Formats: sequence, C-alpha cells, structure tokens
Amino acid sequence: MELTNQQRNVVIIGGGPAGIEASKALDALGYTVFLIERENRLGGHLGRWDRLFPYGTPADDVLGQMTASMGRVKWFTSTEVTQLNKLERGYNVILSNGLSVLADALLLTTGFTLFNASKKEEYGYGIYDKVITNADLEDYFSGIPVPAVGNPRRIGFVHCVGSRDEKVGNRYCSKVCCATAVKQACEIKQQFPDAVVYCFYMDLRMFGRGYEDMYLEAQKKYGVIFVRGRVSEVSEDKDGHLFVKAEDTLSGKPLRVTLDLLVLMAGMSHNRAVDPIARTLALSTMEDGFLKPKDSLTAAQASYCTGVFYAGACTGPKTLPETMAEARAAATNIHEYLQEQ
Amino acid sequence: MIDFGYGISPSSAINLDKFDRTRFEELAREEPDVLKCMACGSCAASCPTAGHSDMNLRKVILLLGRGREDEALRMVSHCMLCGKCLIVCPRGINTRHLIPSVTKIYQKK
Amino acid sequence: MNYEGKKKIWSEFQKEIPDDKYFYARSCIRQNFNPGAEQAFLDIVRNRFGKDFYEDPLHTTCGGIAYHSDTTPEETSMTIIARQFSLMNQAGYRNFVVSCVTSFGLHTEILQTWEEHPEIEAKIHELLWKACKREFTKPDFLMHSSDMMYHYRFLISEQARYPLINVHTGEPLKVVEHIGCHYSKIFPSKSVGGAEYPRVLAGLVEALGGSVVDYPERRHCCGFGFRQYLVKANRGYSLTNTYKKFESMEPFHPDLIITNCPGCNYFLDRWQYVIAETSGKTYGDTPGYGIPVLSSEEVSALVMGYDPWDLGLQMHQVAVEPLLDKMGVQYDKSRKYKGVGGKDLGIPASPANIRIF
Amino acid sequence: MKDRFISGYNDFVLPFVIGMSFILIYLAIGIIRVIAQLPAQDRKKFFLSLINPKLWIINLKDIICDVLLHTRIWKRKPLLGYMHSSIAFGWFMLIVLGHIETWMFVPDRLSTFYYPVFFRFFVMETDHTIGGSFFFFLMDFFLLIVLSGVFLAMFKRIRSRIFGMRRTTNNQLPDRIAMYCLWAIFPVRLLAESFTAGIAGGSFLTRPMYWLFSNFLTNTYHILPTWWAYSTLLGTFFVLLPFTRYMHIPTEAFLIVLRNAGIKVSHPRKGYSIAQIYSCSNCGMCIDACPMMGQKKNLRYATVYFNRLLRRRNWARCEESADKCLMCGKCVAVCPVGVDSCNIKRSLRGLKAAPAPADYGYFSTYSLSESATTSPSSAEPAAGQEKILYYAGCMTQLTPVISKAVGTVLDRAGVNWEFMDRDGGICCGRPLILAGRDERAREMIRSNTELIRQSGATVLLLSCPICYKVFRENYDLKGIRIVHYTEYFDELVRLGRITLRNSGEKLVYHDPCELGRGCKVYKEPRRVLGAVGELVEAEKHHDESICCGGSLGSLTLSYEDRKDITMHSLDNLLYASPERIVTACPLCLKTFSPYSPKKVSDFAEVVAQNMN
Amino acid sequence: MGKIYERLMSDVRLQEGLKACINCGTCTAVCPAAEFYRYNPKNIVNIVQTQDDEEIIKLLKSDTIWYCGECMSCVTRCPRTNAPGQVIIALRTLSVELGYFVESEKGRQQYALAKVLCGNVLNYGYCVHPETFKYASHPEYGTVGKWIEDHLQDVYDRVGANYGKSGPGPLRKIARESLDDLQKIFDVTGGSARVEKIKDLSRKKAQEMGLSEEEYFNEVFNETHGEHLNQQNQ
Repeated sequence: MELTNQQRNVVIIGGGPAGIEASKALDALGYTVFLIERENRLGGHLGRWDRLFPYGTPADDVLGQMTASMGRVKWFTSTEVTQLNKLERGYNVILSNGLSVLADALLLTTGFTLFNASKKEEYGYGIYDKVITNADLEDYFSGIPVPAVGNPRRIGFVHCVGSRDEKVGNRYCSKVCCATAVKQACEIKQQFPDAVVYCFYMDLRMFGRGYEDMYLEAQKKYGVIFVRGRVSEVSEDKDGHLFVKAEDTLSGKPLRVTLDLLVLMAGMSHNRAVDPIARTLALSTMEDGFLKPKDSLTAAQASYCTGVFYAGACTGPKTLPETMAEARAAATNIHEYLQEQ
Repeated sequence: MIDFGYGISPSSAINLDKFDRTRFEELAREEPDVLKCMACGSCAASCPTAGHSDMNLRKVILLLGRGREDEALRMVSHCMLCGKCLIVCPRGINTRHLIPSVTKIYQKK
Repeated sequence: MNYEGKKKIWSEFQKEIPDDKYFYARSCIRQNFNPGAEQAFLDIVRNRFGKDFYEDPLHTTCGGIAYHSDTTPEETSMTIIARQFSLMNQAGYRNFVVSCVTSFGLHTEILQTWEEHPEIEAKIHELLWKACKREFTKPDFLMHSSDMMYHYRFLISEQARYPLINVHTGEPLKVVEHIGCHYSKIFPSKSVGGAEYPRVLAGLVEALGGSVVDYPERRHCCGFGFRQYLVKANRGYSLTNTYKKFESMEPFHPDLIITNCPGCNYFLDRWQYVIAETSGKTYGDTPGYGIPVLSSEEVSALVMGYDPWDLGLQMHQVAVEPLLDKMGVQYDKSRKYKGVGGKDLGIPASPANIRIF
Repeated sequence: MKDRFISGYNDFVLPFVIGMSFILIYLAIGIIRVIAQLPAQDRKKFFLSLINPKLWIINLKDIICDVLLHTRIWKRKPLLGYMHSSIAFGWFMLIVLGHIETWMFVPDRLSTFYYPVFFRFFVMETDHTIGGSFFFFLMDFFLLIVLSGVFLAMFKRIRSRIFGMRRTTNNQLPDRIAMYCLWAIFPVRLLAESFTAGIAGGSFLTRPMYWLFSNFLTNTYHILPTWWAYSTLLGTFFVLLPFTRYMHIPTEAFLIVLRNAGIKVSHPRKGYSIAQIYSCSNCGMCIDACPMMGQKKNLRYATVYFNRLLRRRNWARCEESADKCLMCGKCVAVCPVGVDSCNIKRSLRGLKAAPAPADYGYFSTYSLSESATTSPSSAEPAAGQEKILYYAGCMTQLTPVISKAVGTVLDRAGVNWEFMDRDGGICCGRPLILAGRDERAREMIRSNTELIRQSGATVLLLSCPICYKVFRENYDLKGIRIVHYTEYFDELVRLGRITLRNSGEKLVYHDPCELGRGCKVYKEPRRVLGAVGELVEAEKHHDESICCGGSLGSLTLSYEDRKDITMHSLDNLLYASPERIVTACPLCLKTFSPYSPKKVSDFAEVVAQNMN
Repeated sequence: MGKIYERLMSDVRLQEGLKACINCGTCTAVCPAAEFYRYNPKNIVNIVQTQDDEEIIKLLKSDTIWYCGECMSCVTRCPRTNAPGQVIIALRTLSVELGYFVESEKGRQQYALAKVLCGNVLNYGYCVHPETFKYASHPEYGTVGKWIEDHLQDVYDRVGANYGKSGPGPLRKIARESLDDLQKIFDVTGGSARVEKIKDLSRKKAQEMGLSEEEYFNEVFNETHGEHLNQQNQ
C-alpha cells in the first residue's frame, strides 16, 4: 500500500536551530513532523545568546525569522521523550505529554551542552566571584543583571575552556569559542571603552568568512590585546581581583596580570540528555560522548541505526550555519529514505 | 645583615600590572599598524640578521606591548632597515617605519 | 570567594581512608628538624584515639630526596619501597601511612606505574628477591599522615583544649595552608580535595575552629626544588620562591601557616629568618616576629593541649609564642630551650631582625 | 633721438629704483649666505668653478637654455615652454634692447640704471632713422611676445589642461599679488609706451595704439600716471619677489653655477638647498609626475609644496612630506629647474631622525657563501680572466627566481662566478641612505667592501637596482667593475657568449626607478629584450616611467596607498597591450606580481628562458 | 627519529610524561624555575618532541635541564596530560648515563648531590642526617639550628627522638641488617653503578679542571659562574 507523505511521521528530538530548520524542510516536503523540545521555548542555545558573530546579528532576529512560520509542524515545548521503541518499521515514540507517535523516521537534533566551567577548577568558576562564562556575558549583554561584571577596568577572556583538554575529557576544538571570544571582547570594549581587554588563546581559529576581519577589528579598532598562552591558574587577591598566571608563549616568559573580570569561553560538551536514547537505540557514540555518524564525510547525517538521522551539534561542535545546512541535508536524507521505503 | 651566599632574585615574569602603557599607546597612535600584528613571524623569518643577531621584529612588537622595552630596543639596534619585513608582512604593516618610530618614541626618556 | 563552589569540588575528590591498622613510615626531614611532630602523631593516634599504628625499626628512608635529586635510578627507590611494603606484610598490615610528602608522592607514583606497567612491578619483585630475599604485596591503602589528621579531625576537635580561635577577640585564627606539591599535584585524585583547592588541611583547620586564608600564590611551591636547595649555589631559587609566597600572603596577615610537608615546614620557617636577616622584613601580625609554621600534627597536638616544648616547637626558628598567646595555650616560657629534666642547654643566639622568643 | 629732460629724471622712477635696489641687495646677501653655509669643501669647489673657463661656457649655455629659453619645458610641453620662454626671453630682450638703445642714442645716461627701463619716457624722436625704426620694431616685437606669454599665463590659470597639466599649483597671497603685478606690468608698459609714442616714437604696436587713444584722449595728463603705474608695478614685483615663487627667476642662474660646480645637497635648508628651493618656480610639473598623486589626499605631499614648506621652515609638515616620498626621482626628472628634491628630503630625514644607537657588531659573523665549491664553473680563474661576484641583496632573497635565473645565464655563458650572499648577507646600505641614515650605512658599506675585497673578484654583479645604485655611488671598490645584470647580459649577448632566440612575445619593459632615473640604464635591457620578443613601450617610459609603488624610498606610505600606485603603474605598463611585463628589479617584481593581470617576469628570467 | 630519542623513549617516565605538546604554556606559567632561571619547560618538551638527536644532545649537555625543581606543578595543568617534570627526570637520567652532565655547571653538581645523598642513604639509612647536615654549609638553619647542632643529643632527647639508638623512633640508628639491604638494593638496581659513574666522571672532570676532589666538591657545591638567572635588565 502506497502511503502519502502526509501519512508518514517524522519525529525530531531537539527544538534548537537544527530541529526547527529540519522540521520546516520536512514539512515543506509534505511529511507530518513532530518537533519535541525539552525547554519551555524553541531555539536551544541560540535563545540565550544576544548577538551572533561575525556581523553582530541579534540572535533574537535570527530565531524570530526561523520560527516565524512553522507551517504544519506539530511542535511541543516542555516535552521529553519518555519511551522509545523500535518497531519492525519505524519507532514508537511516547512523549511526556502522553502523546504516542509512530515515527517512520527519527531525527536527533539534540545539540550540545555548554561545558561546565567549574570543572576547570584552576579557573575558579563558581568560586571566585569575578569569573564568569561566555554564556553569563551573553546574559549581561541581553540585559539580564550579572553582578560580577560591575565596572571592570581589566578584563580577560580565556579561550579553550573545556576544549582541547584531555584532563576534562574533551580533546576536540569547540570551534565557535575563538570567534565568540573576539566578538565578546569587542562588545565589552564597546561597553567599557577604557577597559584593557586581554584574550588568552592557544590558536586563533578564525576559519569562517568575516571572522578574520572581526579579529583585525578587535586588534585595530578596539585594541584588544591577544596573549598566546593558556591561562594556567587564577586566584583571588585580598580585594577580590583575579590574579592570573599564564605564559606569554610568544616571548617564552611567564606572564602575570591582575584582572577585574575573567570570562571563560566554555566550549561545547555532548548533551547528556541524549545518552538514554543512544542506549535504547544502541547508537554509536564517540569517546567524548558525541553521537557518531555513519561516515563523517559521506553520511554525516546518517546513524548506524535504520531510520535514525542526525543534524547539528549532536555529532560534534558546529557553527550555526553548519547546523542549519546539516538540518536541511538531514531533511533531504530523510526524504530519500522515506521514498525508498 | 648576614651574607648567606645567595639572595632573592627579582622575577622574570612579565607583570602587566606594572606595565605603563603610555608609551606603547603613543606608538600605537603614531603607528596604528602595530596593533595589527598577528605574530606570524614572517618578518623574523625573512630578516637578513636572522641567525646573526637576536633581532626579531615579531618579538619587538610583542615585548613593547608587554613592557619589556629595553629588550626590544636592544633588538632594534641591529636593524638594517632593509625593508624585507615590509614586503613579507601579510597584514601590510609598515614594519620598516616602525623601527624609527620605536626609536623616536622610546629614546626620549 | 564562594565557599559553596569549593565544597562542590571537594565532593568530587573524596578519598577512602581506613580508620585503623597502619604501618607507619617516617620522614627523613621531619626526623631531623621536627621529630616531635612524628612522636605527637603516634601518641595522638595510639594513645588518644586507640588506633593501631605500627612502626618497624627496620624501615629506612625511601630514598625519595636522592631520587628527586637525580642521583639514583627509579628502580632503586622502587625496590627500597618494595622492601618497606615487605616489612609491612611481615608485620601483618595492609595500610601504609607515610610521614613525608615526597615519600607519599613517590609511593603513589610507583604504585601507579606498577598499575600501568605490570612488567615493571614484576621486575621489582625480582630485584627485591635478589637483593634481600624478600617478597612483597602492595598495600591496600596508601595514606599521608595529614590524611589521617583530616580523617580524625572531629576526634581531634572533640578533645580540643585550645581551638584555633583568638582568645582575645574570639575570632577564628587566620590560617594559611600550604600543601606539599607532591601531595596532590601529580595525582590529584589520590588526595583529599584535589590539587586546586586541597581539602586535607583546610578541613582540619575548619574543624579546629580556624578560618582558612586563600591568597594568590597559595598553590605555589615552597621552592625546595631538591637540588635547588641542597646545593648551596642554587639556594637562591628556594629562597626566592618562598619570598614570593610571603609577599603574596602578606596583605592577609595570617596568624599561622599549617603545612603537611616536612620540607615545606622547614623552608617556610627558615626562609623567614633569612629574609629578615638579609632585608629586615618580617611577616605576620606581630611586629618583629614571623608567622609560625606548623605541621598538621603539631597543630593538632597543640590544639589537644600537648606542651609546646614537648612537641619540639622550640626547634622552629620562628617563635611560636605569639600564636600560643593568641590560642591561650598555657606554657612555661623558661622551659623552651631546656633539655630533659630542665637541663640547661643555653639559648640560641638572637637574630638581629626576627625574635625567637 | 635725444633726451627729453635735462635732468634725465622723473619722480615716477622711484618705486622701480627702490624695488630694484631692494632685490639686488637681497640677492647679494642671499648669495653670500648660501656660499657661507656651504661646507668648506663645496665652497672651494664653487670658487674653483668661477675660474674655470670651460665651466663658464657650460654655465652660460645652461643659463640661456634653462633660464631664458626653458628648453626643458619645450621638450615636454611646447605650449607651456613657449609661455615660459616668451615671458623670460622676451623680457630679457626688452632689457637688453633698452640698454642698447640707451647706449646708442644717449650713451651718457647708461649710468642710471632706470633710464633704459623707461627709455621711451625720457627720449623724444627727433628724426626718423632706419636704425631707430628697427629698434622700435624690435621693442614692440618683444613686447608683443611677452604679452602673448602673459596672455597664455592668464589663460593657464583658468584652463591648465590645455597646457598638458592636469593639476597646477595653488598660489598663496604674495604669489597672487606678484602674479597680478607680473600680468599687469607689460600691458601697462604697452599703454605707457603707446601714450608717449607721439613724442618718443613707436612701431607697429605702439604707434597705432597712440593714434587710437589720441582720438579720445585729448590732453596728455594720463601719460605720467601710466608711467607711475608701470614703475610702481615693477617696484612692487621686485619687493615681493623674495616672498613669491618668482624668486626662481634670479635664483636659478645661481643654482646652475652651483650645480655645475659639482656641489651636492648636504643639509635640507642650508647652502645649496636654499638655492634649490628658491629656484623652484612652483610650476607644478612635479604634481602630475608624482605617482602618489593618484589620490587627492596625497596632493599636499607634492614636491612643489614640500619646497614651499621648506621655505617657510614648517618642519613638522616638511618631515611628514619627506617621509612619505617614494624617492622615485620622477619629480627631479621633470623639474624644469632641476631641483634635487629627493636629496633634500633625504637630508631632512637624516636631520630629523631620532638618534638611535646602532649595534652592528654582528656583521663580523657574516662570511662569503661557500658557493666557490658549489658553483660548477668556479674553478680557479685563468690569469686575466674576470672573476664575477654576484651579490643578490636582500630583496632578491625574497625572489629566488631571479638569482636562479642569473645563475643559469652565467653558467651558460661559462662565466667564472661566485654567489656572495647565497646564505644571506649584509644589506647594501641603500635603504638606510634612503632613510637619511648615511652614517649608519657606512658600517654596512665597510663590512661589504671587506667581504668583496676578500673574494678577489674583478666584477661585482648586481641584480637589484637599489644595491646597484649604492654600490656605484657610495662604495669605493676601485679595480672592481660594478655592473647591473641588464648591462652585463647585454654585453654577454654582444660578445656572443650567449645567444638568444626571439619568441615573438609582446613584452613591455618597466624601468625601475633606481636603475632608470637612478643610474640612467635604459638602452641595455631594451636591446636584450628586443632580441627575445617584440618590445613595446609603456605609455610613460624611460625617465618618465612610473614607480611600482614598492619603493623603499617611502617611509610612511601605507600599504593601501602603495597598492593604488601599483595599479596605476600597471595601467601605464599595459598601455600597448603587452603579453608580459618585464622588470629588472626584485622589488618591482614582488610588488607587481600579486596585482598584475599579465604575467610579470624578471629580466634574467626572460633571458634564461630564451637562451639557445 | 634518532637513537638518543629512542633511548629516551624507552624510559617509562618519558612515555608517560610526553604525549604531544600543544605549546599552550600552562606549565611555564606556574613553573617556579621559569621565573627564576633562564628556563622554560615548554621549550624543553618541544625540543624532545622534535626527535632531533643533535638538539637533544645539546640539551643533555646544557645547564637547562638542571634548573627544574621537580615540584611537578606543571603536571597538574597540562591539558594534554603531559608531565614536563617527568620528562626532565628522564633527560637528567640520560645525561648522567651518557656522561654529559659534567659538561654543564649545574650538571656537575650531581657529584656533590650523589656523594652526600647516596652517602646518607647507604651509611645512615636516611636521606638527610644530622651527621652530614651542618650549619656551616646550611647557614639558613639559623640560630636555632646552630643551637640544635651544638646540643644535638640533648635536644633530640628532649623532644622524644631516639637519636643514634636502636629500636623505633625518630633518628633511631638504622640496624646494620637494614643498611646491608639498602646496599644490596643499590647494587642490584643499578644505584651503586649510577653513583660510581657520577663519581668516576666527576673525578675525570676535576682532573681536567685541575682541581682536587675536595676542591671540585666545593666548586660545584658553592660556586656559580654562568649566567643562569632570568632577571630582566630593567
């Protein structure tokens, strides 16, 4: 019996940019799409960010544009997958809102979680008041009060927090932190033009269009000082200022500086919420916990499990445009898969 | 006072807290390009003094930005002003004129 | 400073510490400079808490200082330590506690190496057999004496006569903790509290009523550096590093420095004397005095009411009297430099810039 | 023809006499000051030149050609040349003829120097002679010539483009007043002479004018005021002269004498330089010539304004201007006066440079490359055979394609050669000289000289024109021939040591500044390139070629500005649609390559590719 | 990959201590030696990482490897789980094995260290012992230290030490049986050979330098000649 596209269900788990984009694409192809989001709103991490690199586009605008028209997509916020069963063909997905869907295909767009910066104990996040994360700073930019920010004269950005670090089990580069740090460094200079801003980096990975310009602008226009050296240790002095130790590796000398604010560029960690699903469906994961696609080059959206697809940062750190492209690619893959059924 | 035969040595660390940025800022006003350096090392690699002296323009810029002025000036004194660095700099920094500007600004005490 | 944040980290670095039955290995440095601390430790655990801590007179140095001065191969230290384990096995103990932090670090490292390279352990079995005709099995638990003080901290506080509280102000004493580098920096997971915010001394100090002072250079090495101190030509290294720590802690005006490492204890004490005698500078609250530097054993014993001179606090160069006064410890000034039975041993010469009583 | 007044005097001559006296005294003092400021050595040269009859002839010829006839401008822009020479030569002839008339008709009045100037006022025509009419004709003729020049000058103010100038100098207030005076002098003179033509006589110009005016001007009251006006204009002009561009009129002759004496710039505002900057006529030829002028914002750096600033001692702006200059030498090449502005700027750089301690102790660690053993043709040279030492220089180190090609050609020619700085070497010193740091360059010159002497070479071969210039001008390498590879390869071809095939490729040759204008090497590279392809010329070439923009001469020119110059220079080179651009300078090659739509090659590369 | 590098890599401390360095500088940032000496642990790891024998030999013959204080602060921070301090120990071991240590001023100090420390271990069973730890060569022992030294037995008796006596307790006399064990352990584990090697090569070096053994000892123990400190000239 031939089924129409509308009679086929696709369940997308994760209502971030990847989930939204894929759901719209699949909806346009005529499938019945169920988009499940754990939080009380769609958008994932994008919803928490103020502005996006490299051009400073407001994240709200981007998100607003994406969610302006969701078509016939059936989307549920504050909803989790409570049970997942593999059927002969497709999957039975039971949601926390009581709904049970027979899914012909599953798309995981579960994204990432921000690295818990307090795990880098030497930086004292959660211990020293003036140490915050990139996400906290975005809150501040969005207008949410972050008392730690105060009126700083000396500000530091630490790149690679929880990335490229075997000690915390994340050997990979989180890809977006360099650009985020430079973006935030410029933004904070806009707020506090007299402040001295340092970026402590290991390698500046300015790979995208416009990123290098942003870096150049940070140097030339904003006078951000780049120190090549990973911060090794942070401590607090009597007045609550932060005493930072690093090596200025380009001169080969130890470097000391006292700061009023230190921003940790927390990287991307794999989303632990996806672990039970991965276990149930016996999906392969990589040693750092991210889901392993069938082939990172030729089948990046496919899993080892029939009818299960991936898009976005659930398979590793991605930028927003990459995530969106993957979402659209996954929609195409799912379409092909369902047409072959 | 007792002579123990050893003593306390000052730290070799760069202490940015003690670095008075006035002169560096003066340099940056005169030569705004100095801020554009991304420490690629092209200048040092192509320098005809490489291997013969410790001149290293990348380090000169860095050291000036870290308050190690004497060290930087010592390096600068080896410069022949040949301009090779100017040709190779990927950021288009006028490295050649940086040298006289550095001496001009840092010589006056 | 957010204490809750530290507690979160401490919760991740818990160490299982058996309550009783230990084979005790002494520290070379402590025996030389603060033997009273080891005696107090054994007295407290054995006589006050009734625990079984055994010392075999046949045990020797582990050779850690010689090893870290790069004069002996690792196998030599491994085999010496294997011999200590053999003595422990012989005495019927399964838990090993060392008095010295260098020893603790070396023991931990060796056990770790054997874990990852069983062939090396096998070789050491062979070598020990060849040398001493001995066999050994590894201990179930390896502890440092400060781990024990931490473990017994509530027992100690129960018997506290002079808690770490300033009797004049009622405020907790400001205590700087200094952890020997080899206690947790190599293997943070083998310590109480990890390498960044070690709990081992902080927990003890808090239990005894004091408050811990965190200063920027807290984590910095005392500067022993083995060959950097032992060879006179290098000693500036050692002095300079201690100096850096004191400069950093100065604004906090600590009343006391507590250490878990015999070497650090000696250096933080003696370098204050050298700094005073070369630059005239003294640290701490009481002008002309320094900051007393005591080991966790000494602090515990003092709190529990041991006589400071029985403890051997007169062997410190920095006078402990200002601390004793703050704690309200009863002591006889005149007995400080007396021998057994009040034997007159004279008194040490008075340095120019730092008072010794 | 005889005196109209017994006294031979009228009050109206006073303005002229005052003005003339002022300017003469001013000039005398100026000349003495300049001579006094010359370094002793140069002063000696100057005085020696005055007793050298050969130099007298040269001086005379130069003064006539440059000061009166403006042949240099003629060659470049005929209309402009006519404008200049008509005024200068016409006026000069009026003065000369006035004197001759005086000498002929009232010889005893020659001693009053105003008399010949106002000749027509003081004399009356007593009889018509052929001689008198001839002089009247000549006077009117030259007055007409001057007037035509003045008319052109007025027109030029409005429409400079017709004269082939895209931009012209903007004038300052004293300049403008003096200019209006100058414009007015000759029409007023015409009027004055016309009004007196009834008494003093006239020719084809003045006499008809007289008839014309006498129709409605019945009395003679207007005669004297006109002469007053004429005299006052002259007087005003002379008094203003030192403060205007027209100072070049008297200074240039003096400059020619100094230049021919072999004097060089040693201080930006003393001695010779004073003569130079006062000789600048502010004609503005250098504005269009300057490669920087592609951008409006750079207009203020034009040499003419630099000279003006220097006259006003505006050091800060002078310095800025001097540091910006590319030192391409084009403004010097086009300057009708030949103001050596590059060297003035160089000396200013040296004067204003912060005293920086130089530590070149490390020079002793450089040695000759071990190429003697690696070069295949480096066997011991036979007696009398030349031994070539090839010095690539810093810039060629960045363009190994050149040194490789040079090696290929030399090997093919079977030349005995050695590579002096294969593993890097000491800079030639030219960049420092360009920066005005001659004293620091001396250390390089000394060390390099030592190395070159050590090698036992008889020929020093250079591929970099920057090095070439300094080796030629500042090194003392007696007994060693210094040669640029363009010249040397040309020689090899002519001697038949290498033979070339013609690929027919359409080539354009870029004259590097230091090689062309700097060392006057133009024909050798063209001869060789003509043999390997079809050589076409750029729109501007030879001494008018446009700097590539990479010049080490400029200290402060930004990367972006340099790029604009490069693009402009490339446009110029691509004028005749060549297939390939050939240059003979590593710096030009490096500068052109990234932006050129056509392949850019080095001369040596092209030669190496087309050897049989 | 060179032979020397291979030999280094056979040392388990190097295998454990050197994965691949990313030059982040966290080690140098906290290194007590880097602020004092002309020393940078990151650079050392980097040189070893080049696998260039020539460079490694230069390192083995230099003062550089002897600047480390083996505090292991670097180990805690390395994001690549390297242990620069362990790399140093391996380098020092090899420098002694290959006899290169006598080439550098700081390396020559091994003579004094081996003599005193191994002497203490084998003669007394302690690394440090009052018989060899003297105020004269340790003036920082202070006035109290001098007093202790002057009343050694009395002071130790007073604080409950068992100095020089049999049975348990601090500074007890280590039984012959134990000392013999230590000697045998030194013999079978290469400890004795190591000490002998250091002494032999040092004696040769002393001869070369025209010094008696005692003079050589005093020289290496007390004197500093080269530029070792990393002070900035300001």
